[in-house]
Amino acid sequence: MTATIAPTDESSAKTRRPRSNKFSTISVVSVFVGLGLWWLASILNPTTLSSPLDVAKRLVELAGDGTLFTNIAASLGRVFAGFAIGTVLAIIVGFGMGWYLGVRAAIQPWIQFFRVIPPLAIIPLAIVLMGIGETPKIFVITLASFLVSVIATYQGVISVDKTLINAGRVLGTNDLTIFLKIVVPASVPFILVGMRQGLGAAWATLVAAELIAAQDGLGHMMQKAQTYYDLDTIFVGLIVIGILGLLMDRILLWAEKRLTQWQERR
Amino acid sequence: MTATIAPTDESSAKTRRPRSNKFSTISVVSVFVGLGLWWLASILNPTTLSSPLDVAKRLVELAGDGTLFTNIAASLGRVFAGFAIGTVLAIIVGFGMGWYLGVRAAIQPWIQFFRVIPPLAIIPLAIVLMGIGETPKIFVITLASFLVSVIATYQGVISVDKTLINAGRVLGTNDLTIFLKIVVPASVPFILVGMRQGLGAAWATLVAAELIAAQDGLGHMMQKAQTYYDLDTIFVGLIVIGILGLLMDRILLWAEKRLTQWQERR
Amino acid sequence: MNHKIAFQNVSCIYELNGSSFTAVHDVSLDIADNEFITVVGPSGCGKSTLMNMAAGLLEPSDGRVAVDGKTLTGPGPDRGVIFQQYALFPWLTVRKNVEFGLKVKKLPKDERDRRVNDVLELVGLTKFADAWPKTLSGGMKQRCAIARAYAADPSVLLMDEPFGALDALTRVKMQEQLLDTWTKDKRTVMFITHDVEEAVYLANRVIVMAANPGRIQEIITVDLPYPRTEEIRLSREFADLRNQVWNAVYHHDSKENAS
Amino acid sequence: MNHKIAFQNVSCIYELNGSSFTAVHDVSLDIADNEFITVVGPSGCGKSTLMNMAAGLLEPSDGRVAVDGKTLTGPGPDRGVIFQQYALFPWLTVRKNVEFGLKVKKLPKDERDRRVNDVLELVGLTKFADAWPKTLSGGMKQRCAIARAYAADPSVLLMDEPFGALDALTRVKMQEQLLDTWTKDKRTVMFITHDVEEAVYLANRVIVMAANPGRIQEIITVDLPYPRTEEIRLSREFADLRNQVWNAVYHHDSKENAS
Amino acid sequence: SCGGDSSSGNSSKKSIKATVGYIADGNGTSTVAVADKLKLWDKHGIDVTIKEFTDGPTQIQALGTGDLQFAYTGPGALWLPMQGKAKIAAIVSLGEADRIIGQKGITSIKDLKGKTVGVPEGTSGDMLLSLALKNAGLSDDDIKKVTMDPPTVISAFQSGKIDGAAIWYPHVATIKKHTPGTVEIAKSADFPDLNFLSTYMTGTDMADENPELLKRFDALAKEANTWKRKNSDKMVSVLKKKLDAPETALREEHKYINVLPTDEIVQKTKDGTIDTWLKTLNKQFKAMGKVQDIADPKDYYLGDEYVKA
Ligand SMILES: Nc1ncnc2c1ncn2[C@@H]1O[C@H](COP(=O)(O)OP(=O)(O)OP(=O)(O)O)[C@@H](O)[C@H]1O
Ligand SMILES: Nc1ncnc2c1ncn2[C@@H]1O[C@H](COP(=O)(O)OP(=O)(O)OP(=O)(O)O)[C@@H](O)[C@H]1O
Ligand SMILES: [Mg+2]
Ligand SMILES: [Mg+2]
Repeated sequence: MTATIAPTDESSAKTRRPRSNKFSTISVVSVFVGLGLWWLASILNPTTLSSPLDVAKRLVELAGDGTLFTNIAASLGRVFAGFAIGTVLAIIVGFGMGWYLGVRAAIQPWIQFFRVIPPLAIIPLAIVLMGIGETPKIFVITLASFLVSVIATYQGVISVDKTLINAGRVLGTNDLTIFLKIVVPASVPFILVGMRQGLGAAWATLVAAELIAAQDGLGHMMQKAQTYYDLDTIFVGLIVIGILGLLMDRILLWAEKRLTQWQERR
Repeated sequence: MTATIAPTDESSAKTRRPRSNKFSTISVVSVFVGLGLWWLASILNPTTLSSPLDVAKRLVELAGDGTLFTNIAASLGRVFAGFAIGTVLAIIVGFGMGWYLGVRAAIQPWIQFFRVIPPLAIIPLAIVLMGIGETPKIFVITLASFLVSVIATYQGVISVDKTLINAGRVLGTNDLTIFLKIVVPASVPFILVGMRQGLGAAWATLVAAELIAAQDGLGHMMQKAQTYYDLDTIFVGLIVIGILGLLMDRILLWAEKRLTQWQERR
Repeated sequence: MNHKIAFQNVSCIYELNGSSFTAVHDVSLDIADNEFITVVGPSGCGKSTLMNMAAGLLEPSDGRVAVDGKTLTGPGPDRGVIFQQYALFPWLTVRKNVEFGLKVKKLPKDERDRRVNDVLELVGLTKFADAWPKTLSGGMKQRCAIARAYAADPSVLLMDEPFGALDALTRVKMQEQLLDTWTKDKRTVMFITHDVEEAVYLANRVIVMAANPGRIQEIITVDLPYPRTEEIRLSREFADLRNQVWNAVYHHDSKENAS
Repeated sequence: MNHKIAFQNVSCIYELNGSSFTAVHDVSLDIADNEFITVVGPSGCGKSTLMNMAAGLLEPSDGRVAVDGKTLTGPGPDRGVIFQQYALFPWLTVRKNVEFGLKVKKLPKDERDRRVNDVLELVGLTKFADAWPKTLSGGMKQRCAIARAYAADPSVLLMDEPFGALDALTRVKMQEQLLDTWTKDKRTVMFITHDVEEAVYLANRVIVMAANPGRIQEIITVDLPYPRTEEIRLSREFADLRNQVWNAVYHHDSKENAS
Repeated sequence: SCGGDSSSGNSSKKSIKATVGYIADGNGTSTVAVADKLKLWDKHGIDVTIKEFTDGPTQIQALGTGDLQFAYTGPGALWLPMQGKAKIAAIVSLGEADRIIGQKGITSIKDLKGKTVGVPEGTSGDMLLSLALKNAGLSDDDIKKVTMDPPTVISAFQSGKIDGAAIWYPHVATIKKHTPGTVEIAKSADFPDLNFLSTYMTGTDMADENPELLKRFDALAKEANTWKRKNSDKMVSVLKKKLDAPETALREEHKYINVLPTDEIVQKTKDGTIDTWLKTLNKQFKAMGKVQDIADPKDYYLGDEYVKA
């Protein structure tokens, strides 16, 4: 009946450095096992899977002539712009929905509706309204990350402990301040979930966004490679997107750790 | 300095029926305003937008000869299977990640990696591994909804109030029971956010999934219509998907209301 | 003497999944300006509910609550509230929690710092000014909540069992301090406690509530002079009043339980 | 008499963002089987921390805690805990909260029902058996938490200010009840309180703690017979012991504060 | 004559299981639609499962995994067999639907200089555009070429966001309907060298591993082709029944599909004409950067088997 004492957070009575080392070790091992499996699979399915080696070679090639970096820069710019706008909008709209019943009533059906619409279907409309420049591309990414994270934010807002809001209200706080100083920090855990998911959605939509008359970008690179069945380049694209997404996610995780150190958790 | 008394939940000291009526009214008005805008836009852009009337006509046609229902049934089956499997997996894996540091270390990099990979890019792999039957289609949908909701579940698990877990532990609860009886209910708000987003992702991935040699389904219907630029049918598809998504989301909302009535909220 | 807070035939009915529960029934009570009112009564008799209505956080199902003659429509910084459950902002340090109300009031930085340091000193949390609430012990959390309410310097203090989690010495210290500032600034105080001695020691009038439904059982005027001293606490009059309140709370209660 | 709980040179250091805080320093204490120990001390002196280590929820940074001679590795149902902050499961009704530990123990349904009804009766929550925690008043929540710990019928009870939010009458009732079952079943009880009178009234021994760093200041044996009656509470010996504890807690404290 | 030959030979044999893919447009569906209608599968001893796809590459993928035995693809995918990813089993038709169009006021390819032109990457339209530009003495760099998928081309053109487009019927008809004044400035027929072949492809080892199945399928393809050629007027209604697509669009598409007589295909295979066509396409693919080398059509066109079947 004796369980081990539960892992505790940084404020634990025991220091946790050793655990952190073990953590990284497991991650690294897991990544290598994954690479190994990929390599094995690529031997079994040479037509559909590039081998890690070929991909690495292609990566070096693409990096060597600079095209990779142009494409990364273009995509990063789009993802970042779309994600930033989408997140800010999601927080504002999510608050509005959580706070004002009228706003919730007016917006809810539309959000639920558009959330299930594939981004590809939005593209023709975006072109007509916004042309073939950067605007529609950023718009599609914005939309995707907005639609994902607005739900999380909204849920965060309605889950805020009522006594905390009351505590703010009795100190004379107006709605705006309650939002900024209580609802936002209290729903930070939810908002960060939303942001992390929104970021995923933003990257995943990138390829669709760059269907819109893009001349550069990782999605464009992959689409071009796809029509030429250039597996190596497709895999380079996937891996670069994956790694960039992972890095941005790490930044969010780090931000989360900083922003929620007040939280008591396991 | 006098603010209005905040809207409170069902346990409020005032009954809220009138508010609920107003809520529906606003929603309905909002939907009609949206339809009006669409109709206006369709007059301005006849090539890109079908008018609501044409779409309604086409809907009746497709419903009349039964094809619509066959397609709906096929798609619903796929979405439902993928969503169900994805959600169950997400809850299990999310728990594992939140609870066991080793699991978190091993899985985290992969989840972060795949979350940013567009579902379109997974399709070739799915075909190689699973052929062209129902399996790869359901797999792609499963993956999409899993990747979205696993993050939410994980966050829910690590956000569970430590004292509640302690309260369970001192009553002699083992890890499994703590998970089932404390962590799961306490993170229900998070899990439900995840499920709602996962559902969105499942529907949004449907079209991509039905790229894999589908003989039926709404995504298939839309793709076919696309080769003939049959806008009316595409819009019928979008609207049916939207409405089905909305309905399923309502069911989740209803479940949420039932499952979290213990929660104190505004 | 004009009425600072007036409850006029106030009822509060909680509606929950169809069934309803009368937490407070037809309460009328006038609290004079500068009056120190304590509220006692058995657990669940509606003390917190009554206070929440005075705070403007809960709308009466019937009747009205007026402050300075105006019907209440919501909370305001004129009425400081200490909640039964601390309600500290977990994402702010002790200092930031206390400073919160002052920032809302847009006080200048140095004025804020001065006041925060004063009240932290008062509640003995100076050393923990930069700690997160999660690192505080139960009593320290409560002291932090008290400091937050004091800092904003409201003209009405609504306190829900504020000294409940404090050890005896701190408690006495806080009582003295509260009476001290009250005699100086003459705020209006509504103070909920489950300690009959504390209720008598602090109050102009003790409101004794009864449960099922929550209502006022008796109002006992405490005709003892301020400042209240240890001497007064040990006096015959004090003992009599304490017994009177005790009987009002519990004699009635036991009668009811028996019936 | 064998030792039920043994603290051997136990220290607890909280590490937080680099800095560290010694909450409990080098505490050694043996609690005999069937002993009733109360712990008093100023707010923040490490009472809860000490209890959490006995519960197995916190690992000592140094030293060891043993129960029945075995070094503790985690919590178990043999030690029932009542937390300072209720810690009710908000998604379960009062009845389900109380039943929780019994379900864990896999007791049959009718046995569970019987026990739940008994303890709910005991704490006076029978009428609120099907209410959600959010609809309970502060005192009712605390009574629910007490009921939950009692229901599981543990051989050790670790209670952190369990009667803090109760009104006087309920409090006395709960004290009697606790002593009553303790004399019958002879559990081991470790009971934290900030009420010196309560500490003396209940205990075999009163552990007086001091702060900065948290440590045992003095152990005062209460040589009064059980059952403790109103008579004993009014006796000279009782008054003497109360003063002794009071001085141990606060005289030392004021000295330290002055230094 | 060949058809009768094989059918009488096969009907007594046990049928062979096969999965056949098609793309749900008029041209892509024609063979399976006719085979269904005439019950040719039974006749040629193929126990068939028909699978619908939306593009060629996915089918080629499925060929590679053995989930699919025969795959219909348009001309845009022909470079795949040239790279050894599949083999051509049968010729289906010659497409003549590709067009280069311009907004009102643009009259020739030269007018596109400096203008924005939308094109679905790697398609026959893309190939036509490169050729037309070269013919007019321009290069890809002289225009602003933006790649987009077909529905996007339509919206972009209609809303005036692009000045020209390389796209095909029936999309051209859609655009013309909504954007009066649209001009066709080049068409596939302008380049007789370039023959946009639609084909049935099969796995790289089909000829070695299951020659009997290949033979039966080729025979079926021949018979279906002959029927299509003979009953061109009935094709639209046959397709409409199978596809449930808008009739006008099918009719529009049908106008630009050239089904060669079976005999002519056999003849052109024997005399190497088709090999030449494929080589020309191969060169074009190389110019576009899709493939590195010129492959020998003998290595990927199973013409001999087709002739014999
Ligand atoms: N949100 C709610 N929904 C339904 N009933 C409620 C709610 N809040 C309180 N009640 C009920 O109203 C009654 C009065 O509650 P209140 O909190 O005012 O009691 P109290 O006098 O403050 O008790 P205590 O001294 O224990 O804090 C209680 O019986 C409680 O169960
Ligand atoms: N998680 C934590 N991180 C850092 N410091 C902590 C943490 N928990 C408690 N402390 C510190 O440890 C000391 C002892 O805390 P503890 O809760 O044991 O006090 P206590 O004696 O129970 O006080 P009270 O009577 O007010 O409940 C306090 O000074 C507190 O600030
Ligand atoms: Mg209360
Ligand atoms: Mg404590």
